[in-house]
Amino acid sequence: MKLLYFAWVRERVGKAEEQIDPPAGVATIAELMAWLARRGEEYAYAFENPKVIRAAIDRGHVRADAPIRGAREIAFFPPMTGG
Amino acid sequence: MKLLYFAWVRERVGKAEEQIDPPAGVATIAELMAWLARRGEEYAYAFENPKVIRAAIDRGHVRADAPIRGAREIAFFPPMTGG
Amino acid sequence: MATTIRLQREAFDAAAEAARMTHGRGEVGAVVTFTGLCRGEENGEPIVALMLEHYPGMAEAEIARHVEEARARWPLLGVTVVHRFGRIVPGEAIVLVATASRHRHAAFAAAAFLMDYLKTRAPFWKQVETAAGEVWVEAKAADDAAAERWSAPPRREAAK
Amino acid sequence: MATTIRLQREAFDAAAEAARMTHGRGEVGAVVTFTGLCRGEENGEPIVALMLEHYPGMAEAEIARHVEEARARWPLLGVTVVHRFGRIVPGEAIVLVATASRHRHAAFAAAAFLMDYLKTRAPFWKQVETAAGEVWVEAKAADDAAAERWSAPPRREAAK
Repeated sequence: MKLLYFAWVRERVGKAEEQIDPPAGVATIAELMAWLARRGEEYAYAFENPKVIRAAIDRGHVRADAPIRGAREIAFFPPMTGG
Repeated sequence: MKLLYFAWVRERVGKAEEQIDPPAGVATIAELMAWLARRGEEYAYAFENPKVIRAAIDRGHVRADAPIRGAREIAFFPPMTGG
Repeated sequence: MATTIRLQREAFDAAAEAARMTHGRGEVGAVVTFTGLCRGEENGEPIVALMLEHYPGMAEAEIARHVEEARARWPLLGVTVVHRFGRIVPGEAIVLVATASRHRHAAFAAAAFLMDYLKTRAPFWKQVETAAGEVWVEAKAADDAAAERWSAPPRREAAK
Repeated sequence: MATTIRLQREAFDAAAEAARMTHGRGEVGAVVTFTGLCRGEENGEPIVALMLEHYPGMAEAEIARHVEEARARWPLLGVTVVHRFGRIVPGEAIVLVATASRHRHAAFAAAAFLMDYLKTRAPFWKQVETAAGEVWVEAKAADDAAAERWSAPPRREAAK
């Protein structure tokens, strides 16, 4: 699946997007964040406080307990500050 | 004192303004309307339902029980429909 | 604060009025404009024109008083009110209220407040001209109710 | 209904956008515009520029969804949303929401509703550039509260 990062999540991870293939045990957004946080110090830094990070699956807002199965595109970002 | 009439009050009275000198017993806006209504059929028509007529003394909204003593300019008009 | 209040027979340019209000003012973060237009029909009846009568002198004073009240209630950086009188044809603007503030809530609230008051307290009267003749527009209870919502309980008591 | 939703890097002309929305539409009696501007300072610190990042594709979809919700809630005759991204300097507009309706309450409410949602749900992120460097703008609890007021009790329950 494709991951996208925005704003300071993007800056901390050090890239705007990437393809990943998480193991089968990673079933929800929260579990995906925990798995990502173990991939290296830049990820650990980006996801050090997962409660403040928002997520979207296939361009729709989802909560941390949302299942990621079947997702093509998952995005992580801080709370929005548009308008 | 000077009287001004607006909208359908003006149309019914048949004039936009006039100078009047009501007798001393006419002390309030309500009493002035009652006095005017006795001045002729055009006035009787204009003031036939005084409850719907609004008044201003010296360009400030007042209620029917407002005293008219000292007023230089009194206006009568229907409820406002601006904006 | 930049305040403009104008009554005029001529059409106005809402955008130019709003731009003048904020020009060179770096603190402004939010601008709300309300434009009231003459519709082409009323209750299914085509309108030829609106004729707006006003009470010169009192209209300006009433609007100025409500602009002052808006300034006292919200932290405004600019207020513009332009109200036309005379003959207005469908599609033309009748009234403009524009408000500027640092943040959006003050700008939205002040513009809505001023419109509610203009509708019910400013001495203007609309006459509709249709093919069948002229008729005065009746005041709406809904407009009175809208204006009433801005009366805080203590002020409402005092007014009674 | 005339609906325009546009995300763009370029500056826009708020007046031209509002005029396009109502052109030749005789039923429109009320037009409300909200323009959000880049202020010249934030917390007393002069701002050099704002940099707006967005999520292409999702941003358009989120805005369109909220425009549909506004149309379902109020009898609108036109909605225009233009949101910029990229670098924006003080005094420039960031966002425009314009709404048209027969009567003012629908136009005011829909514009305020759309702005509250854009602030909290549309995937845009602001970074402030000052002489000292760049810093991401933090989301405000007040904006969340403002958006929350549009959640009717049954819908709020369903979302939990």
